Amino acid sequence: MAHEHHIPSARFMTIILGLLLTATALTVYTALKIDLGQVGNLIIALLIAAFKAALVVGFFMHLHWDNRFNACVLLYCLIAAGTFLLFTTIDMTSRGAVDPWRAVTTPPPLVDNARERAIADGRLDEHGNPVDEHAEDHGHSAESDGTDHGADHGADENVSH
Amino acid sequence: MISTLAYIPELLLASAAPQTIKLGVGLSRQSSTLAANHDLLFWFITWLCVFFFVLLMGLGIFFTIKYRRRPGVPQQRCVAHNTPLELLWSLGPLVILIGIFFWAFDLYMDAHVAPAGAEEVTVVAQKWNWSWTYDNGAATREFANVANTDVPVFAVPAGKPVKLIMTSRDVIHALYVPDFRTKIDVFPGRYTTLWFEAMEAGEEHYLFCAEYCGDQHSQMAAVIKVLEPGVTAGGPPANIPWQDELYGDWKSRMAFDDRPLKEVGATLYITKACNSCHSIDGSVGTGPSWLNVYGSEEKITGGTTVTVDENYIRESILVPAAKIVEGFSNQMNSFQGQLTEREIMALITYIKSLSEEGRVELEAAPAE
Amino acid sequence: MTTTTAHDNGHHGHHDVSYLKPKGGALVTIWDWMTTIDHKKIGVMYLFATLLAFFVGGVFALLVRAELLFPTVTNAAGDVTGQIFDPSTYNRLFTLHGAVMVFLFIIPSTPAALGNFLLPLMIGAKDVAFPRLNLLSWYVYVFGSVVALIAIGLSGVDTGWTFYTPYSTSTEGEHWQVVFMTLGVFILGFSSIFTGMNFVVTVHKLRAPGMGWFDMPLFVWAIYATAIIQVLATPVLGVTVLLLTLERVFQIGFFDPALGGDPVLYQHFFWFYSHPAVYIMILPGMGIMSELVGVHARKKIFGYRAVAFSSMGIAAISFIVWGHHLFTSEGELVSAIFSFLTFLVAIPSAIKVFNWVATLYKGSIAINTPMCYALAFLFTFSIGGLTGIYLGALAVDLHLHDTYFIVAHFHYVMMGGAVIAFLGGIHHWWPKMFGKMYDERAGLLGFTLVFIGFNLTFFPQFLMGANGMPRRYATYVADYEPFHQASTIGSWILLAGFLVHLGAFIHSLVAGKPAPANPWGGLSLEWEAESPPIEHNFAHEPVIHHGPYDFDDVVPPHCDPADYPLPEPIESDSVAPGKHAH
Amino acid sequence: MTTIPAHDNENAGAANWERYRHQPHWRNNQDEYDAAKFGMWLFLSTELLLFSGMFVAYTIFRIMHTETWGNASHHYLDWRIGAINTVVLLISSWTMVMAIRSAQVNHQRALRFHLVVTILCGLFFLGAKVGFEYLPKLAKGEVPGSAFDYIGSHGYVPSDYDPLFLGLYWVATAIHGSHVLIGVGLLTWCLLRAGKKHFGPKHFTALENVGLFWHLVDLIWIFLFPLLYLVG
Repeated sequence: MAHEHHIPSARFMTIILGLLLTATALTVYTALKIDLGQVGNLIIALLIAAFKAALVVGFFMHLHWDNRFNACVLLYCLIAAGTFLLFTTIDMTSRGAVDPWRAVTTPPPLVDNARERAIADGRLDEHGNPVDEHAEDHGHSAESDGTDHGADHGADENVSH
Repeated sequence: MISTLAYIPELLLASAAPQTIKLGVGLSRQSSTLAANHDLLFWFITWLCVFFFVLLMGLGIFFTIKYRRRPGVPQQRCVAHNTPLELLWSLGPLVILIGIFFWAFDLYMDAHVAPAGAEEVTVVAQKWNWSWTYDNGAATREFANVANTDVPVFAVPAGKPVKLIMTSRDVIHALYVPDFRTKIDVFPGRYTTLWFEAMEAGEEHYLFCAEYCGDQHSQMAAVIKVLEPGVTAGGPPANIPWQDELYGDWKSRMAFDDRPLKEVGATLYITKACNSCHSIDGSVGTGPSWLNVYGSEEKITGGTTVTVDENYIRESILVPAAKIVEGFSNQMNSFQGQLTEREIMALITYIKSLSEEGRVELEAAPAE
Repeated sequence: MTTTTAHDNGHHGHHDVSYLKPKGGALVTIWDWMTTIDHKKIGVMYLFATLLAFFVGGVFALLVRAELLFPTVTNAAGDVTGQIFDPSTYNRLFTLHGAVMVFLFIIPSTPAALGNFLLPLMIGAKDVAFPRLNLLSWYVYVFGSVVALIAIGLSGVDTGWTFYTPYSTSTEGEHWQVVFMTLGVFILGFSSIFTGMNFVVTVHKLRAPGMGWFDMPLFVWAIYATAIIQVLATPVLGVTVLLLTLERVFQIGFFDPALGGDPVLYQHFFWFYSHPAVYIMILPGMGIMSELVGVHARKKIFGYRAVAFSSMGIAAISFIVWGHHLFTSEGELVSAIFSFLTFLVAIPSAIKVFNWVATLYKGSIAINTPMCYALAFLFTFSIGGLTGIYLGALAVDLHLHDTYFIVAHFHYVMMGGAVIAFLGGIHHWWPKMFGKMYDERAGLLGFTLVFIGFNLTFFPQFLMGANGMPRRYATYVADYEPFHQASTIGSWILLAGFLVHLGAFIHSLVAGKPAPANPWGGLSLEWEAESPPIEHNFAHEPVIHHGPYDFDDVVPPHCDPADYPLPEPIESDSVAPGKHAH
Repeated sequence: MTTIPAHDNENAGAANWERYRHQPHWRNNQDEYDAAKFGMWLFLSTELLLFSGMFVAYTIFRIMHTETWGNASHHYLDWRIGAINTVVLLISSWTMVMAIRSAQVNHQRALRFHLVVTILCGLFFLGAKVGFEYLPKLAKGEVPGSAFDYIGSHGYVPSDYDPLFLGLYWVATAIHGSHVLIGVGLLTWCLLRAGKKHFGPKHFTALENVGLFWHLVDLIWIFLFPLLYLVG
C-alpha cells in the first residue's frame, strides 16, 4: 500500500487561514458593535467559533481526507461532552421547579471581606466609597498565598430570597 | 483494645440495648403516611427479584449437575442462538422495569411535593448536631441517648404534615428518618426541603445524618417524638397547640428563662453542641477542655498568651478565629446572632463554675 | 481462510524462548524487567502490583470491620468500650479502603494485568500497538501509587474516596494529605487513559489476518468496550481532581459555596467519571466470564453477537446514567430522566447473565476452580444486579441512599462480580502466564472460604441497610449490632480464603508442576502459544481456521482428541466446520 | 515515533527519513502510521474532554449568575489582547500546516523555517498572556478566593460572584497556557529532529502528531476567546 497521503496545496491552506482571520474579525465586530441581548450574543459567538473550529479540524487537522475512523473518535468525544453538559445544565436550571425554596442560594462573603479590608486600610472611606484625592490603584500585592483560611467558612445568615 | 476484650462476654450476652425503637428485619415501622406505599413497592421489587433469582440459579445448578463433564462423553450439539428467545428476555425485563420506574416516580413526587398548610420548621445542620426552630420561636430542651451521645428530641404533631426547611452551616449533611422512608441532603449556602406526616402519637423515631460530614458523623443523630396535637393547655396564644403538650411549662417562659444562669449554661452546653468538641472532664477533644480553664493562662497560636476571662470567652464564642489556643485548629463556627446576651452570660457562668478560681468569683459576686 | 506467508523478521532466532527466561544475572534480569516493552512482562508486573494493592486495601477493610464489631458504649463508670479506633481514625480507614481499592486495585487490575497479557495473544499479534506507551502507563501507575502512598503516610485523608466538597476543600489539618491524594488520583488517571488508548488501537489494527470482528473471543470485546470507557471517561476525573486541588490551594471556588461555587456541580463532575468507572471494573470481569463458561462447559457461547453488542451497549449507556448517585441532591426533573435511563443500563447486563446460563445447557461442565468462580459469579453478580433495581427506583432510593444497602449492593457487584471473575481468570490463565499448574485442592478450598466469607460479610448488610443503618458510621445504634457482628465474622472467613489462595499461588510459582500448553482445551489463539509463551508470542504468525468457541467441530490445539471427544455431526446437512460457524 | 537505529546511518548516503523501518510488531509502515494517527486522535479526545470540564463550569455559572457574567468580562478582560492572541495562534496553525507540507515535499529548509515561526508565535502568545494579563491582575488583587482584593474602579462595584468569574478565567486560561507551553516544547523537539533530517516524504508521523496537538490547542482557544473575552 503506497503512502497515498493527500498533500494539501499551499494556496488552499492560505485561503483557509484567510477565512479564519476574517471570521475572527467578524466575531469581534459583532461582539462590540451589535448587541442582541446576552443570549443572542452568545449564539452568534458560538456559531462563528463553531465555523472556525470546523475549518481547523476539517482542513488544518487533515480530518477531511483521513479515514473515517478518526472522525468517529472526535464525534464520540463530543457526544460524551455534550451529554455531560446537557444533563448538568438541566439539573442546575430546574432546581426550584417543584419547591422554590430549593433554588435559593446565599452569595459568598468574598467581596464583602475585600471591601471590609479596604475600609480597614483606608482605600475606601467607612461607607465604602473610593477615597478621592489620589485614587490611583496602589493595591498591595495579593496576600502571601491563597491558602489563607481566615474567611469564615459557614455561609452566614444574610439570606437574600 | 484490652478493655474491649474484657467486656466481650458482657456485650455478647447483653441483649441489644432496651429497644426504644422496634426494629424488625422486615423494615422498621411504617410510621409516616408514605411509608406504607413505599413498602408496597419495596416488597414488590423484592419478590420479583427472588422469583428471577431462583429461576436463574435453579436452571444454573440443574444444568451444572445434569451436564457435568463425564470422561469420554462429549457435549451435545445445539443451536447457539435463538433470536425470539433473546428478544423475549431483553424486552420482557425492560417492560417490567419501566413499570417500576413509573410507580417509583409517582411515589417520589409524593415525597417531594409538600401539601399546602404543612407546619414549617427551620432546620440548621452543622458539624455534628441538628437544631430545629419552630415558627413560634420554640426550640427543644429534651434529650435522649442515641449511639453513646446526648441528642436533642424534636416534637412533631401526629396526623399533621410537617415541612422542614433546611440549610447547613459548614459541609453537606443529610436528614434521614428510616421510619418515614425519606431522606434529603442539606447543603451549605442553599436550602432544601423535606416533608412527612407522622401517624401514631407517642412513638419515637431515629433521625440520622446520612451524608458523611466528618469526625462525629455517626453521633449526629436525633430522636423525633410524635405528639397528640392536644388542645392548648391554657398557655399563651401559640398558633401551634401541639407544642404545649411537650413544652407546656417551659414554652410559655421560652423568651425569659428564669432558671439560674449556671443551669441554663449547662443546658446550652448540650443544645449548642459545645459538648461535641469541648469536654468538661479535662480530656482534650477537637477543642480545649473547659475544666479549670477559667482564669488560667493559655498560649495562643502566634506566640502571645492570654488569661481566660469573661471577655476572652465572649470573643471566642462570637469570633472563634480571633485567638485560637496553641495546638488546636480553626474548626469552630461563629455563634454570632445565635445566642441572646443572657445565654452568653449563662455559658460564661457555667464555665466559671468548672474552675476553682471561677467558683470563688461566683460566690463573691453572684451574676444574677 | 487466507493463509498468509508467514514472514518472520530476521532476528527471530533467539526470540523463541519463554518470555520468563532470565537474560543474565539478577541485575540484568531486573533491568530487563524494568525496561521491558513486552506486554506479557508488563501484564505480570501489573498483576503483582494490583494484588499487593488489593491486600493493602483489604487490611484497611478488616480494620474497619473490626471497629464495627461492637457499638461504642460509655458505661456509668465513664470508660468507653467497643471502640478500637477513635472516629477520625476510623474515617481515615474507610476512606483509604475505598481509595486504594478503587484507584489502585480494581480499575487497573483486569484490564491492565490480564488484558495486557492476553489481548495480543488472543488476536494473534506480537505486542500491543504502542509498547513504549504501555511501559509509560506502568510507570505512571507506579508514580501515582507512590504519590498516593505519600498521602497515606502523612496520616491519610478522611474525606471518603469521593472527596465530596465542601468537606474535602475545608477540612483542617489535612491540607497536604488531600492535595497529595488528589494528585495521586490525577496521575493514576493517565495510566488508565494510556492503557485504554493502547487497547483500542490494538484491537483495530493488530488483529491476525482473517480474524474479523466476530471471530474475536468475547474477552477481547469486553476489553475493547472497557478501553473506550477508559478513554472517554477518565479525562473528566482528571479535570475534576485537578479543579479540586486548585480549589484547595488557590480557592478558585467552583465547588465550595463559601467561595461562590456549588457542591452538586462537583458531584456531577465526579460521578460523570465514576459511574462509567464502575463499568470499567465489571466489563473485564464479564469478558473473563464468557471465556470461563465457554471453555469449561465446552459449549459455544449462546448468542455470541448479543453478548458482544451488550458489552458495547453497556459502554454507551454507562455515560448517561450517572445521576442515580445524586437522587437525594439533584432536582426532580433530572432525577426522573436518570432513573429511566438507569433501568435501560440494567438490560445488557441481564442479557449477558441469561446467555451464560443458556450456554450451560447441554454442555460438558468441568468442576474446577475457574468454573466454580464462574458459577459463583452468576450467583453473586445476579444478586448485585437485581439489588440495583431497588436503587434505580426513585422512591426506594430515597430510603436506601447512603445506607448499608448501597454498601452491600456495590460490594456484591464489584467484589462478587469483578474480584471473583478476576480470581477465576487468574486460575484459568495461570498455567499460560507462568507455565506452572496450581494445586486444584487448594484452589477449591480457597474458593469455598471466599464464597462463604463473602456472602456472610455482605448479605447481612442488605438487611441492615433496608432497616436504615447509614453508611460510614464509626458506631451505631445497638439495634444493628447482630448484623455488624455477622458481617465482621464473615470478613475473617474472607481473609482466610484469600490467604489460602496466596499460599497456593506462591507454592505454584515455587514448586508447581510444569503446565501443558492447553490444560483446559481452549480454542482461542492464546492456547496455541506455549505456556509460558515465547518472547514474540507465536513462532509463526497464527492463521485463523475456526472461531474461538467451535468446540463441537475442532479438537483443541496441543490436546489429545480422546480427552476432548467431539459430538457426532447432525445427519441433516451438518454445518461444515467453517470458519464462522456461529 | 521511533529513533533511527544508529548502525543504519553510515551505510547509506540517503537522509534518515528514507531508511526508517517500522517497529517489529507491525506489518508495514502504513499500518504503523495509521495506528499512530488514530492513537493521537484518541489522545486529542481526552484533551477535549479535559477542557469540557471548564466549558461545563462556564455554562453552569453563566446560567446561575447571568448579570455578573454580563459586565464582569468587559470590566476585567481587555478584548484587544485576546484578539491579538487569537490571530497569533491562527497564524501559528497555518505555519504548522505549511511545516508538515514542506516535510511531505522534502523542503527541509522550509520545514525548519515554519517550525521556528510556529515556536515564536507560541512564545509570543505566552508572553502576551503573562505580561499583559496575569501580572497586572495579580497586582490589582483580581484573583479568586479569599485573596480577592479588588475594590472596583471607575464606578464599577464588584458583584458577589466576580471572584468566581475570575476563578474560571484563571483556571481555563492557565490550563490552556500550560498546553501551549507543552506544544512549544514538542515543537522544539521536532525542530531538533528536523535538523537531523528525520522527517521526509516517507516518514513524518511524529511531526504530524505534534501538529495535531498544536491545532487542538488553537481549537480550544477559538472557543475560549469569545466565551471569556467577548460575550461575557
